[in-house]
Amino acid sequence: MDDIRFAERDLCVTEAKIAARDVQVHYGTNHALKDVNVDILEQTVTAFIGPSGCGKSTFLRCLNRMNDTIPGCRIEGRLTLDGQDIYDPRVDPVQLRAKVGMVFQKPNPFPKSIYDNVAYGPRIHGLTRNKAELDEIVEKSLRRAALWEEAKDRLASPGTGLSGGQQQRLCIARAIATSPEVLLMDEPCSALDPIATAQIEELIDELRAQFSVVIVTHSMQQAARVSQRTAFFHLGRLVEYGETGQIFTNPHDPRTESYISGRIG
Amino acid sequence: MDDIRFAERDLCVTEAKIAARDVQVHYGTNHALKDVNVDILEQTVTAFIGPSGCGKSTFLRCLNRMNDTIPGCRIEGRLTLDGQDIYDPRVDPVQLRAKVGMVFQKPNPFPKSIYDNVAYGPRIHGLTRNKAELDEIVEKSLRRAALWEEAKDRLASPGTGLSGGQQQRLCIARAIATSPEVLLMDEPCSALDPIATAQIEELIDELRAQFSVVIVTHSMQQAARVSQRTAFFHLGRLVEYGETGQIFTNPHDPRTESYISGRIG
Amino acid sequence: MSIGILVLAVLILAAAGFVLGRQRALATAGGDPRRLHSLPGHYGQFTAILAAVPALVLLAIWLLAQPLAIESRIAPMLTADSPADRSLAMADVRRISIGLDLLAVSDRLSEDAVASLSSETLAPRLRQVGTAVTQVTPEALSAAKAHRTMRHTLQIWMTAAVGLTAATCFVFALLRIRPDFRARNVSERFVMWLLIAASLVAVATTAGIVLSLVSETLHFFRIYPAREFFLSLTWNPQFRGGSDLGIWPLLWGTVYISIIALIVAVPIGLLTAVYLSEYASRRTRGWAKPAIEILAGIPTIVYGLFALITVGPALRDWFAQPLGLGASSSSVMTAGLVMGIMLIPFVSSLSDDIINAVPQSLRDGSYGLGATQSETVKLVILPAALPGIVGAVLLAASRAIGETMIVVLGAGAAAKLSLNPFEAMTTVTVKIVSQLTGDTEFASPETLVAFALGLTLFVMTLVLNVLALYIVRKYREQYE
Amino acid sequence: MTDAAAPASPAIRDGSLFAPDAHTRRRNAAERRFRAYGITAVALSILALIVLLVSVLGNGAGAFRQTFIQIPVTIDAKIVDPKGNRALDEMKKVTTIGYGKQLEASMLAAVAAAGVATDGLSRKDIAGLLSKEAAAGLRGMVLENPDLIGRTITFRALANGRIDGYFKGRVSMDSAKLDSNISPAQLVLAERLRDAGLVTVAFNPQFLLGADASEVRPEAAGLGVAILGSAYMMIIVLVLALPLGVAASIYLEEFAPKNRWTDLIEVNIANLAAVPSIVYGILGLAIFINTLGLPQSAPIVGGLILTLMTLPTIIIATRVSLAAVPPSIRDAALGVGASRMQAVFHHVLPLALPGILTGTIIGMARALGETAPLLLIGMVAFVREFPAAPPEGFFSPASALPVQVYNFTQRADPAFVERASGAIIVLLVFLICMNAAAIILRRRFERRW
Amino acid sequence: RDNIQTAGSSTVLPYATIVAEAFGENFDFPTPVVESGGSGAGRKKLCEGVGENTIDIANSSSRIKQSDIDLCAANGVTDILEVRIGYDGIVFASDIAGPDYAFTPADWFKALAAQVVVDGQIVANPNKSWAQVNPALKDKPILAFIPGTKHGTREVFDEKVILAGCEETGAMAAFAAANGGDEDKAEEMCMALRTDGLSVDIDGDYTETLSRIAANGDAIGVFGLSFYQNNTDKLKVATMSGVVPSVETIASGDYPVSRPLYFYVKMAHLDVIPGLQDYVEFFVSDEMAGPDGPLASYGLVSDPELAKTQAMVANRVAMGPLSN
Ligand SMILES: Nc1ncnc2c1ncn2[C@@H]1O[C@H](COP(=O)(O)OP(=O)(O)OP(=O)(O)O)[C@@H](O)[C@H]1O
Ligand SMILES: Nc1ncnc2c1ncn2[C@@H]1O[C@H](COP(=O)(O)OP(=O)(O)OP(=O)(O)O)[C@@H](O)[C@H]1O
Ligand SMILES: [Mg+2]
Ligand SMILES: [Mg+2]
Ligand SMILES: O=P([O-])([O-])[O-]
Repeated sequence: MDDIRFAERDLCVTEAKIAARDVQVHYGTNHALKDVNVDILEQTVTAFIGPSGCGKSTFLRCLNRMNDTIPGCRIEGRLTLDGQDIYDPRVDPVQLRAKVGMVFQKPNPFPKSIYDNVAYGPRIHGLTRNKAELDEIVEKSLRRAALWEEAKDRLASPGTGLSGGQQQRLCIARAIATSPEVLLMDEPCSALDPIATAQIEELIDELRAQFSVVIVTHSMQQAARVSQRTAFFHLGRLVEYGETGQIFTNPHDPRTESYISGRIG
Repeated sequence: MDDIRFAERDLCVTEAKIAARDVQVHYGTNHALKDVNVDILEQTVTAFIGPSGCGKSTFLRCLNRMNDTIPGCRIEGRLTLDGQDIYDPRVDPVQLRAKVGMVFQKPNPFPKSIYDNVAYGPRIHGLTRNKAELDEIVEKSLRRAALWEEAKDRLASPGTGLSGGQQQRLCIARAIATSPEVLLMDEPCSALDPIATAQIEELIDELRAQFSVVIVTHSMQQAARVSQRTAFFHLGRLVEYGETGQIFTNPHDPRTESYISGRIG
Repeated sequence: MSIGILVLAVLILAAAGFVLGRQRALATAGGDPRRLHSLPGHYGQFTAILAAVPALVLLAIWLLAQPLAIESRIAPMLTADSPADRSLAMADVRRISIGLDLLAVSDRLSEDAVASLSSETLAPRLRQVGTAVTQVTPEALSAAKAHRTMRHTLQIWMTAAVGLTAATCFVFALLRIRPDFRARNVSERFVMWLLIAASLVAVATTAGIVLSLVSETLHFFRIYPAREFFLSLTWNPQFRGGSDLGIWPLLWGTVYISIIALIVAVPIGLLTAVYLSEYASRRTRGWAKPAIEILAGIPTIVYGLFALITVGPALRDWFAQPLGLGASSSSVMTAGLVMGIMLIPFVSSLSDDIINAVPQSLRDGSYGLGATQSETVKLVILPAALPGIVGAVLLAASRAIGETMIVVLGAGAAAKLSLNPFEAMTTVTVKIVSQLTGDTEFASPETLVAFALGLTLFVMTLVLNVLALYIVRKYREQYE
Repeated sequence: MTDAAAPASPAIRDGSLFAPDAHTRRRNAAERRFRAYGITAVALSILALIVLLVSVLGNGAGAFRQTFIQIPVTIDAKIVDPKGNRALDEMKKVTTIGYGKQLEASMLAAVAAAGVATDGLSRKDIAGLLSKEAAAGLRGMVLENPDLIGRTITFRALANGRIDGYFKGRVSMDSAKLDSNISPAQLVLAERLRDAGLVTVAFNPQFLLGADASEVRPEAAGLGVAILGSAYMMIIVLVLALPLGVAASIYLEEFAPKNRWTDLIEVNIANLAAVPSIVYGILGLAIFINTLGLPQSAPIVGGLILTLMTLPTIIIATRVSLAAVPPSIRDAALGVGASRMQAVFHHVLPLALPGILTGTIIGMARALGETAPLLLIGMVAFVREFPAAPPEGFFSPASALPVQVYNFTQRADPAFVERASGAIIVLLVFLICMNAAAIILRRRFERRW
Repeated sequence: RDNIQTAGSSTVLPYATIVAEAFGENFDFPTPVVESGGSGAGRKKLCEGVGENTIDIANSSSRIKQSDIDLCAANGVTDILEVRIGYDGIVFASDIAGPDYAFTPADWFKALAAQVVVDGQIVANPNKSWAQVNPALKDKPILAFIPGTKHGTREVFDEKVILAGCEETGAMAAFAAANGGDEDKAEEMCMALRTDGLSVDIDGDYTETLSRIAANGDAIGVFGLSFYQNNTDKLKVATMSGVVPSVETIASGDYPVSRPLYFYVKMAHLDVIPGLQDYVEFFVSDEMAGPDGPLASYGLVSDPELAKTQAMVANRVAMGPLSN
């Protein structure tokens, strides 16, 4: 882990954007998340790290209630966005998801054109007044997701005909096109080459100026590069959560230390 | 690229397992692969690297004729396995694929139990005589794919209910269960944490003793760690192909150099 | 027609509401749709819904309630001994009242003239304007006049009430529109209610079927012992009573014929679906699938005649007689075979769609392991498509149970309990039709048994469907 | 993990790509067999279709052509207007029997003028070559245009069904000998008249446009009323069943909580598909006619019943296709902040469309060909009056194509067999036209992902 | 509603359509709608009530039953006009290529009954060929297509052929004796037909019987006279008790198997539905239902008492309570 490079810290944020208290998630009889307590801060990039299957995606999906759609999935505990309970029956999950965007672990473009994939969000949220504005948003999102050069000549061809990495970037472009307040990204760079990865990391850094970003990653280097805060999950528990620098250089929990140094997985 | 660690070379192999000559691939009007010439050696790990969308997966899918299933995909040129033309009309793609196994970029477990996912290959190829043997193969494959510990208690639950990384490992286990002669792995570690990645890399190294392995990866480090040969693709062309050490330390082509040093993508 | 005009007016108001709601939403947001909670169109929908729905609901309730209200007021004016008499008399009053309307129009009578009409000469005049009355008693006439006045007053009230409701709601909706108003949620909730209402149609249909069968069934069991019906093994209706009406021979025939039909249709249909979706070229599929669907549209009488004239004698001459299984040209086998052909598209077309919907990545996964296409189909695709396929098979089975013409012509009309597939038998459905359309008097067990048969069949298929649901739940594989 | 790779199966390891090993050969044989089964299945289905179509076409093609007899008729005022004052009311008192006499005279004159020997046939026998419908046709013409009286017009009448059958091969000299309705001498006369140019076989638009005719005039029977009736009913079915069915499916599959109640509804819908169609007739009679007071024999009632009958088919098809759409598509839509309603209507529904359309095609095919429920609501009937244009037409009596087929097959005169097959051809053409849009649309929306 | 609606018997249907068609052509009223669907169903519909959405006339191939009248009364249909239009002959016919048959009711009873009397013993019917039944008949296997129990024709067949044959052969007496003199039981035994496939019930119509005879050359079917008259080139008719069935022999009463056909008019509709009275009068006019009318030439056996019916219709005499 020689080349871990720490992002500059500016954790001058006052309060939590999202707060999780004692969150428990069950899939049927499988207790996937246990007692998770975490504060996601505003204008911060938070990295979730942890071995495969430890519950990172599960927790991410709790944050915008995407777990609602999984039959047999039960969530307990309290999750708040700007102090409002996310699971309050009065909350409109649609509005929640408009605020809390998501990039899924497996790229899932719509079987529509590349353009329509990106334009979908702005369309349903009424973000544009005319076609020109929409074109602009689409282009900007694709540019920011580093896909514009490859996609600009084939905007009308189906998004499902893209390569794995291209699909992943398309999904990122789709998610940022609606400018959510919080962006949840589940391994957004897993299928990307280093340069594309760097571009996405740049995007994340840029987004942080206004929003908070939560990113799941398996790359310790990436977590160190882009995040200000890091949460380490292990076997369904949040083992440690803190400033990225501290987690990587001076973890409190021995399990964090073992994971970072490559001993447990 | 400070920490690139080179695997020991033992390229004492005499002849090409798979040879590609002037391979062209078109998707409709999109010329996705141009003039690819490459020899995949026996008992060797070959890494394909290159920016997203450059045609790595496409080429991989040519090697076991998975492109046959894509409508509009046209392949020209000559591809041989052990000197036999893969695209010869007399070739039975089924047998070819039994020899040339594949792990796909997007994990695609069957909607069956974990056990049935792994047992699928051995069953159709008739590799076992009884249930005990099958159990053994399943366990061994899952162990080698580093999934046994997580999966052993839920062998009967559906493979689709696994986490992203678990699904990826399940697909690896499924592919090695039939002991193919050549194993094509499209970004097999993209969703894996470092420890799981290390285990898979170990597996790859182990497989090399008998088989050839082709692996697509975006991690230069990984390519350097596990492969003996590396091919660099760029915009549908095979730019450079050679010993991994040479490619990473002394690339002939300026594009390779730029890519490795993180300048083009 | 005035009701039609009223409805039309409300709908026009709703259309205007759509436009205005949209405009107003944009106006409140200063022309910037981004400041709105929902899309401008949602505000339009909201206004339109509010303008139309309450008014139309009110109209519907009014139209249902008005006759009840009027008749409860009229009822005391009539002297009737029994409720049945009263309802007959009321029907008379209703007819006369409508007839008076017609008369007023055709003879251009003033209201006073109508009020002063006397009962003596009225009947022929009413008949002239097309009202079915034999005679008009003074009592009925005065009741009818009261009926008519009340109708007219209430009609005016109704128009006013509906119009007022529409207008009020319309204005209310427009006033509600503010940038942060959740118009999408409201209009989606409305759509949701529509969806729920649509699914309740199915429930209502069931209720309707059960209700329309139940009272006659009870009537049947009052004049024919239920024990005989459910336990007797003979079906032998007679004209002069003393019939044996045991359901078993019919049930057995139904089951036997349906099973043979499914044995023909399911393998052929499934294999066809698999072939068309997995093997055939797009072009072949393009014409073969619609062509096979024509089989579902050929009138069953054609199949019936095919069974009667071609298949039946062929089966008899080539199988039944050489095998010593009888000399009947109509047989369970004949009907089953021919019905099976008809059912092929039920299985094939729907299965084909479902198989087609299985993601390509699953096929890739299987091929990548060296599976042949048929292994992929059998081990991966069909299990993943199972719920849909079961649905298709159930649909085919349902059709088999409900078929009449093929059975009548192919299997005959004899109710028999036999294992020999070359013997003539018949099904429950055939007997429902023939008993209902027969020459027997309606209130006899021979006719009423049709209702009992229908209800029994209904219950039995219900049980079968519960079973099917359970099986699907158990074996379904959810991809992704 | 030090042990070598799993025992490499000889089955896979050895052998060239061109020479499959025994196990693979077996599997390939199984593959070929499976494929052969598939082809056989398709071939069987197509074969069955061809056999049925050929028999229908073979029997029914003749119904579109008909034998006509063309004779000059001098309309005799003494017969058609005995009072001679051209008052329509008076003229109407002359019935078709009177016009029959007129035609008889004209026929005899025409035969004589053509110089054809009659072999001692009686007047009645000679006039019997004409359809019984001819008199009505002539009467209609005269009443419509009284100026014709006294003039000589060329009147083109249908020939009697047996004569028509003779020219189409249905009736032979041998069968005529046994036939109480025709004699060989009449056939000979007809042949001579054909040679003289008075008798022709030509396309008969009346079969498609005309109304049904009674048992004694098979040659005049047409399908116009039935085609209209079927069209009206299908409009009703399509307009009601498709939206209702899709809406119900969407609710049940996408929104309804998965609990006992929705299970009950699900089972219940599957069960409704199994309810014999005659029971829908019972329901329709009880609810639509007896309770709601809708008229007898009207397409509206038929349409409503067929709607209820088609609904389960569409719902089942739609539900299974909705369920077959991968959940990741829904996730993707929800993830960008679409509501569930939007996710369904924008993404899931278009992907489920092929299945929905299949359900519609099959459901409509069934609805179009159904007779049993119509039996109880008065649509299995002899209707000669054309219904008005919709919406009033929905409430006036009409027949339907399958009913017409059913009626034709029940009639004693063998000439109706041909007409039944002709009606079936029309019905199939109707079906194909009706489904063409759905089939094209379905092809457009079929995709794999 | 401006058209007449009738429903009911499929036997009466052809006659009704002929009349309806002629009525539509010669009167200014629209052609009446004639539904088929069975006599029972037609009477049920007639009795559903008075009003626009109920039918005006029920055609029936058998006389109305008391239960139907009760049902009518309960629904307010009190005055019903009963019109007998003529008689329908029932004939026995085989394929044109087959032999000639001359039957008696006794032959049919012995051929089709479930149990017959052989040497004084009641045994299950052992006869397999017509020659076994009556040596005078051809040695052809017995295969009879008879109307199913839904058809009114079956009642006539049961009574006038089977029951008559039962009495003729003396089986009736034997059955009665076996049942301790219980006549009803004996009649029931007489009319129980064999179920071994030699007697086949046809629930469909005569065209189905005809098709079945075409498919089984040796079979004998039961038809209506008019149906036979339209298919004399395919069917060969058998004599019954030596009489050839024809309009004349039936009218004269020589041919034993026939039945009256009726229709029933809802009198409350008579002046309401335009043309109803004219239609009813037209139906029973000599022009239509007379011995030279189109109905007779189609196969209806004209009613000798037609004039009485015409008078009844003209005077609108409602039917009284059922006499028998
Ligand atoms: N099914 C398809 N239809 C059309 N074009 C395709 C299809 N699959 C891939 N392509 C195009 O072919 C090119 C090569 O794709 P390929 O999947 O081989 O890229 P890759 O090197 O694997 O990229 P990645 O690292 O992102 O997976 C890309 O431009 C891609 O958009
Ligand atoms: N739909 C599901 N049904 C049942 N179990 C599930 C489901 N999804 C996830 N799990 C289980 O829950 C646990 C946590 O899964 P999760 O997807 O959150 O892991 P993860 O941290 O995202 O792992 P990865 O890095 O591999 O994606 C795993 O054990 C997984 O098998
Ligand atoms: Mg995950
Ligand atoms: Mg790829
Ligand atoms: O239809 P029928 O009542 O005359 O048999």
